[in-house]
Amino acid sequence: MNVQNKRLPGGGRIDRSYPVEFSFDGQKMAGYRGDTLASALLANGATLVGRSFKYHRPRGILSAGPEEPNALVTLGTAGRREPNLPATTLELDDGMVAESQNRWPSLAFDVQSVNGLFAPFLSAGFYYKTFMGPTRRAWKVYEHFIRKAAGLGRAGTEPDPDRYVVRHAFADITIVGGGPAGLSAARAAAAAGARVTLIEQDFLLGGQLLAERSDGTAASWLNQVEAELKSFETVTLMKRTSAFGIYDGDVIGLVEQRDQVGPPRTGEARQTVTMLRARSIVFATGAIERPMVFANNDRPGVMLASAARTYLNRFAVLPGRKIIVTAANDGAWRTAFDCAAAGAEVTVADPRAAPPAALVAEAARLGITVRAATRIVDLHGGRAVRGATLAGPDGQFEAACDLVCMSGGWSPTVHLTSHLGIKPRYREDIDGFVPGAFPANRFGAGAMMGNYAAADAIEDGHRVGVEAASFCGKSAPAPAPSKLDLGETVTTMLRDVPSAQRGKAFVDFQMDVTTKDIELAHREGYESVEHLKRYTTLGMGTDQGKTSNFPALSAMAALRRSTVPETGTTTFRPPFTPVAIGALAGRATGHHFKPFRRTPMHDWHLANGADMLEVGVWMRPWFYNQSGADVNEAYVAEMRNVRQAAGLMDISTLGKIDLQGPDAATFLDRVYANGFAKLQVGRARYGVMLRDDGIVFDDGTTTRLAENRFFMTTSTAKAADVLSRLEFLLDTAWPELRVAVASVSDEWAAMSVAGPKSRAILAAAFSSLDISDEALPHMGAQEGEWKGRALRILRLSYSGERAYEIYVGATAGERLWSHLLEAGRPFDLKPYGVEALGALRVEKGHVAGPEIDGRTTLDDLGLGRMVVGKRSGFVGDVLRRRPALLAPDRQRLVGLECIEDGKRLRGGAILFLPGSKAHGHGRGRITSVTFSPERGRYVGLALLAGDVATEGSEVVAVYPMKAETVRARIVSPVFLDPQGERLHG
Amino acid sequence: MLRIECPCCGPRDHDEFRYGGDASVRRPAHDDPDPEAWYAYVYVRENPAGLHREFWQHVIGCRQWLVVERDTRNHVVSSVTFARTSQA
Amino acid sequence: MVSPDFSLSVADCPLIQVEAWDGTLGQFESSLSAALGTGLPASVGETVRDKNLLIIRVAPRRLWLALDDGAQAPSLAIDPDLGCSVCLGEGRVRFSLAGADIASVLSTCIAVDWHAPTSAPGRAVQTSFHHVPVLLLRTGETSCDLVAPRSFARSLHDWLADG
Amino acid sequence: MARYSAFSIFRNALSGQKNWQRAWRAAEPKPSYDVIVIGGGGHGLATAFYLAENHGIRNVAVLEKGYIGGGNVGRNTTVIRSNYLLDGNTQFYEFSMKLWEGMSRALNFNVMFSQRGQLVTAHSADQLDGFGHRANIMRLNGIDADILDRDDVRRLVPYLDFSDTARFPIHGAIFQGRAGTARHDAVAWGYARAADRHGIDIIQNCEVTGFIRDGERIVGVETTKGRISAGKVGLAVAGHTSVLGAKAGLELPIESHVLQAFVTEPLKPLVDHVVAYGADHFYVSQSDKGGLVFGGNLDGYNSYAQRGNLGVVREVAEAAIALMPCISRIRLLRHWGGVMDMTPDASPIICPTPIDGLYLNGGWCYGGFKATPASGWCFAHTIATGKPHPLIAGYGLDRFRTGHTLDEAGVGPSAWLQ
Ligand SMILES: Cc1cc2nc3c(=O)[nH]c(=O)nc-3n(C[C@H](O)[C@H](O)[C@H](O)COP(=O)(O)OP(=O)(O)OC[C@H]3O[C@@H](n4cnc5c(N)ncnc54)[C@H](O)[C@@H]3O)c2cc1C
Ligand SMILES: NC(=O)c1ccc[n+]([C@@H]2O[C@H](COP(=O)([O-])OP(=O)(O)OC[C@H]3O[C@@H](n4cnc5c(N)ncnc54)[C@H](O)[C@@H]3O)[C@@H](O)[C@H]2O)c1
Ligand SMILES: Cc1cc2nc3c(=O)[nH]c(=O)nc-3n(C[C@H](O)[C@H](O)[C@H](O)COP(=O)(O)O)c2cc1C
Ligand SMILES: [Zn+2]
Repeated sequence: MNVQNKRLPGGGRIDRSYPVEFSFDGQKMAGYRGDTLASALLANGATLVGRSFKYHRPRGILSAGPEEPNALVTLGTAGRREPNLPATTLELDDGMVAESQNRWPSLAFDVQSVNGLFAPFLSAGFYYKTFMGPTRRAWKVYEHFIRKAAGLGRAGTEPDPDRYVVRHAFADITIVGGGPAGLSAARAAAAAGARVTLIEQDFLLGGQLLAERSDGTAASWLNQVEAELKSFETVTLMKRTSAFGIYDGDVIGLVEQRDQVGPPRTGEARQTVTMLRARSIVFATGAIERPMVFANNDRPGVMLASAARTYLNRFAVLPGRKIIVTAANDGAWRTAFDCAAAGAEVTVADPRAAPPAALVAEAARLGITVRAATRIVDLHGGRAVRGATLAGPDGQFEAACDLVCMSGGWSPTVHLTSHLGIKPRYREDIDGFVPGAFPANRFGAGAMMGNYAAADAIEDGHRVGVEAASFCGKSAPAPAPSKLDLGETVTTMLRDVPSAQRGKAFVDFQMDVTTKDIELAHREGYESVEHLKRYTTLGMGTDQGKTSNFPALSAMAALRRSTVPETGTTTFRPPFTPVAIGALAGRATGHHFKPFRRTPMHDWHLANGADMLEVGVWMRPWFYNQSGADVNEAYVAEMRNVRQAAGLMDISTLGKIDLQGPDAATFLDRVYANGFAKLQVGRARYGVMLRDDGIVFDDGTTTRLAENRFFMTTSTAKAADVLSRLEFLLDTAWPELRVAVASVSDEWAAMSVAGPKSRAILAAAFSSLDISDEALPHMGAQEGEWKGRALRILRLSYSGERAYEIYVGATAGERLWSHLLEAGRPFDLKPYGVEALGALRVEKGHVAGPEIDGRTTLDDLGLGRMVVGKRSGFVGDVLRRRPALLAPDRQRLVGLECIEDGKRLRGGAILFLPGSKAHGHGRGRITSVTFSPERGRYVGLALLAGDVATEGSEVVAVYPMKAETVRARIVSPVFLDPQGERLHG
Repeated sequence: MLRIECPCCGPRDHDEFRYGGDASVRRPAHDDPDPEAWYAYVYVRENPAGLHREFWQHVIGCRQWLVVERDTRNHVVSSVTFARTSQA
Repeated sequence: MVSPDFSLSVADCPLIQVEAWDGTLGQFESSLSAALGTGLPASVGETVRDKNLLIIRVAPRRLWLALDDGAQAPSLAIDPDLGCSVCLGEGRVRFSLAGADIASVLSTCIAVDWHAPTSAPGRAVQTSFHHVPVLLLRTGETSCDLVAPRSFARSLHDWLADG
Repeated sequence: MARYSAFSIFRNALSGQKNWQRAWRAAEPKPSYDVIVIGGGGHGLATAFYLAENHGIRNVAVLEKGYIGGGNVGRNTTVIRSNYLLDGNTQFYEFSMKLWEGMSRALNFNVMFSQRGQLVTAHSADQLDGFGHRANIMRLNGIDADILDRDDVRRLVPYLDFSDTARFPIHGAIFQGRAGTARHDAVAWGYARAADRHGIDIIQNCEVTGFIRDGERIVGVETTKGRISAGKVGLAVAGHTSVLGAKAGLELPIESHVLQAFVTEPLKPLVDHVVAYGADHFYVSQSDKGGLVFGGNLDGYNSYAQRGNLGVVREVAEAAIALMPCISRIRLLRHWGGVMDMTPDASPIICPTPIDGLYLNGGWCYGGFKATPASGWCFAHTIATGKPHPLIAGYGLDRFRTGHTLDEAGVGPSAWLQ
């Protein structure tokens, strides 16, 4: 077990009464509750924690937040394996097992670090210039190796066993950021009477105040405000929660991490995504410190100044004993002060000629060596920094060190405010980008507006908190927050001009982009920041360039001899920090991916050996096991039984629509291609609807129940579309028609009894009803009651047999189904499934989905005759007459009969004329097939070019995927009972 | 999520609605025989980068067809009315 | 699913939908409220309870008459020149939810603000539950009913139950 | 200008990469050109290149309002396939596939065309039959295609959901081995560099704001960099076709819609093919950098905003996990949107226009990246000769009047449903 040799005896916000064990690359280490993995690693003296993307350079911990480019680790194993996690954001958990990445065989010795030697060749975009030969396919080979070398962590391939939840939430005001600005904004808004949600990604509130001494004025300010906020029950504090994106409709995407300390409660979500709809949003997201750019600035032991201070004051870790602080601004000096006070030997190298006297005096008091007009030009050391070469007024000199703290100034965190396309605005005095104009309901405060000092942030936050509240109509007086002065002097930052006379000076640490790469991109004309990004991959890593964006574009601005605002930034996109895809899906996984739709007879089907089939979201019986060993055996048996005796089919999935009103008949007359006005009460009619473009939309039957009342059925697939279409026409096109349409699809259980014995079965089942052919002829309808439930019997046939569609109130569906089977047993009534249904309709030549494919017209489907006489004025009538839709060689419906023994037809086979070469698109295709017990061979429906579709002649059906070629004869699509005697007999 | 304020149900996520496309095109009378009129109605679109009058049906709600005025550049909704009462 | 903080039960949902033609709404409403002997909810989302009948306005010209279980359906003779009615009671189920956790359970199902006046007790909200249209009836401080299509009922129940 | 090769890299490495030249010149507009191509996307740049390469027309300018490749060519999911069903589409996209196979060498720019194979899962017997039909058409047109059963799929991509909790179980798949991906930005840069070598001016930050007419004929354009006259003008502005069409007085059957794309953090190789989910809207491949690049369905309403809504982000995530459960713990790094010109039949419009001197190349919907080389080739031919190239004969503007639409999906004229 390592000792925490860098941990200070006292101070910090860690819970020393709660020691925690974890391991890193198999090595056991200790830390405390309240640590991050990063702070614990530092406490244990681990400086080398990762390898870079391209050159596999050794890397340490740069930051103390989500901007971390280097310290990425993998947690978990198997289904729980999660790569690329910044150690700086991981709340230390007892038993945590972390692995470093992108190295082999080990972090200390990584074979691919030889890439470093090839660095001269691996310049930005080198791969665009080579790997093109010797053959066209060469890239396949090179790519194999390139892919292996690229990528960072390795993901697991097993399913994720954990649970996620997506929530919907609402608030008056959402405040993003729990630093001084956000806290004081929340306090003000709550006091004003608003419902407030405060979002903080860290597991502690306080933001940069957490970098202050844990026993100082900042801490007491924090405690006081936090207590105040907890006293409002209108305030929701969400810690461990990242606002990952702002979306249209003022929807904020939040992802919340489960409290990582302590074991998960069973069934508890690992992460929760919240879709928060807020009336007003306050952004208080702070600022991210910029690195400085000099040779070998990526060595382990180089850290952002504010991060070092955070490790010292928040985590009681002093990451170095011999420290160089280099910065072009006042803020970073406070790191030097605190480190010196903690006992480190500190040198400050400030490029400015004359740093403020007050700072110099304080430094002297603390025994800090101050070097003005001095900057670092190079660093030494491999896996840990050992020393620096500095350049000062009197030339270059060397200095030993084990930690370098740098600050190139700050970049306001304007990611979220840019998500909705509002371009950030350059603010000269802070040399940084702040949010562009806000819409009336959004506000910004504190460092993210460029108002860096805590005192200003607090004042700022209070002001916008009040404004946001009054925007939401809440304006109770809000007392001013107590003051906090950290004695910060925030001077204008002196731009850090990237310099790299020798060695590699990194701008994007993770993507290994150096100043040389930027120069090359510029030289080759990739000088737009967007080209720079795409050519060098700058800012495209897991950190999305949070630290590299500004240094890079200021470097490019310098090369272009233009200004930073002219050069501009790249586009900020969600998510602000990466989000697990599982969290976005929440519980809509596995069976819950899409809801199931079940018919009233569903359980019966399962209990009686049905093999079920997904049809859209519906579950339908495909076939019944007792009918045969497999589907092919079963469907033929079920077909035979329908033709010889009778079958029972669950057709509850049909779309069902109730139409009523004085103008219902007129309406139907317009929406169907065939007429309905003259349909008699008590009769049903098959109808076809067209789209406005004249293509067939859907078919079904509609029954006239009364003068002003109709009952329409649609195909299962189109049910919702048809209803919406009817409503559309009534609401927008013909509002004068007095018609009401309502879906009754769920209202009715529907089943069809088909077969020669169907009437006898109905007679037995409904002794009280008269279902004689006189009372209920073909296409007739009857209404009645069964066991107190409404009952409708329509005499319709899809199979070509005498058949009845029986509709009963859904709650009685399963009872009636069983009752019919009971009554039908003497007549061999057996259930049949979707496969047999399809086969029966093919034998009868009825078109369905495969023929109504969204490209066929009435005439193509042989239904042209439905439009009798000079009928017009129905939907689609005009455009269906377009020349291409009337062309004589259009493919139209024919029947095909296999004329080669032992062979079969297949749907999807392409049709050619005998003797013609099987090439191209053929003259048509087979759409549906079945084995026909009637004909004793395979028959099928096909769409075949009209100019060759003459009955009696032959075609060749080619199916290359099975190397099949079979001859077929063109026949009438109606293979069974063309006169329709069975319907009556 | 766009938020669309249904005149009778209040503001809702747009996935409660079904999109119906450009509402500025005029549907010819049901018995208008002119192919050009139907061609224009079915196919020709102004497709403005800016204010767009469009149909939405509150299909998982009151089922009313609505006319929404929305800026296609930033999705700001400026008006929502019932299709029945709004004259296109 | 039953826990001290959340309970869920399912029942049938007798229901009649009535609708007026565009232009005849006024007459339709007066004759309907006469027939029912009660006032009607003025706007969509409002409800009126009369004994064992709950009247809900689900669209400008559309009302649902929901009957408590076992209650006798009112006899409506609607003038075909004013409007029409259709029975929807077979095709819907009614989930009854109650308990202190109800708001947080619902937040994982529907995008409705539990604290908004439009979903206060006595109000009705039609919304989407996992892509399925449901009607939320706010029955109390920590209770509500969800009226859902029967064919989806089991899926939605499973979703609620393992919430 | 120096050729790119391993040797040139070596030589430049020794000279500290100091001697590379610009990939294309920073050109400013001349007063007049033989041909002006509007739009510095894949299609516009390819068109310019083939105008010079195939037709010897070198006095050409490409005008780009932003930076080249900043449009859809720079934000698409890069799937390249030639598995089209309908006569006209099949041949066109296969011609494009053949051009892709030679592109890197033709341009002397490695566009990293990676023929890793694409598969689309089938979730019912009927769907698999449909794929059979498609595969038959492909084979009969000399295009490679295979039909896989459930076990084949499992062998190829074992990480998909083969469990019994899969909502839509996998029955099989259709597979095209020659399909794959390419490095999108490189396509734009490669064509730009190759066109530039022919002396073609590529002019960035130059937005076309109007057209100059001489009577009925279009003889030039107004731009943010002034008036430029031209013998012929080719329009290749993808999502903005309607905006410029309106300025020219074209009536167009086009709506602009946004499609989102997504990328995860960089990972070691996990997804070796292009995999598409046949039961819903999701498809994925892995970039050479290691990110899983994926996409889903349109946002579903007219949009000129290059961003999408959160609802679709969630739907795509749900579909992703339904197909490959292991993606659940992988983290989304970034997502964005692109504005596309959707047509009523989801097929492109590429033809001479009723307006003299104006040529149209648009309506590529979400499928135009794979078409880039063939589109440029055929559009260049059309501009040069004034007559449509035979391969695009079916892509005329008049087809909606006549009814000769090419609707692969068969969903009808609602653009947002395509
Ligand atoms: C998210 C997404 C995923 C996609 N996935 C795929 C896929 O996997 N496979 C596939 O084949 N296709 C895909 N596509 C479609 C494909 O990207 C496009 O069809 C194709 O890129 C369009 O051609 P283009 O490259 O010329 O368009 P663009 O790159 O958009 O070029 C048009 C150019 O015109 C410029 N422009 C516009 N207006 C003006 C003006 N007034 N003046 C000057 N210049 C102007 C634009 O700035 C732009 O640069 C996808 C599209 C999107 C959005
Ligand atoms: N003296 C200087 O030069 C200087 C410069 C910069 C900052 N500062 C310090 O910075 C502080 C400014 O206060 P402030 O409140 O404006 O900034 P802050 O950095 O203190 O607070 C911002 C908070 O927002 C959180 N956050 C950011 N993005 C988030 C997201 N997407 N989701 C959830 N949480 C997110 C961060 O975790 C952080 O806690 C002061 O303490 C000041 O001392 C000083
Ligand atoms: C195929 C492909 C792969 C991408 N990979 C990454 C990536 O690894 N990291 C990243 O930050 N962005 C990646 N992007 C997204 C781009 O950063 C950028 O968002 C996209 O090109 C749209 O441009 P815009 O965001 O500037 O509008 C990728 C884009 C595409 C098309
Ligand atoms: Zn509504």
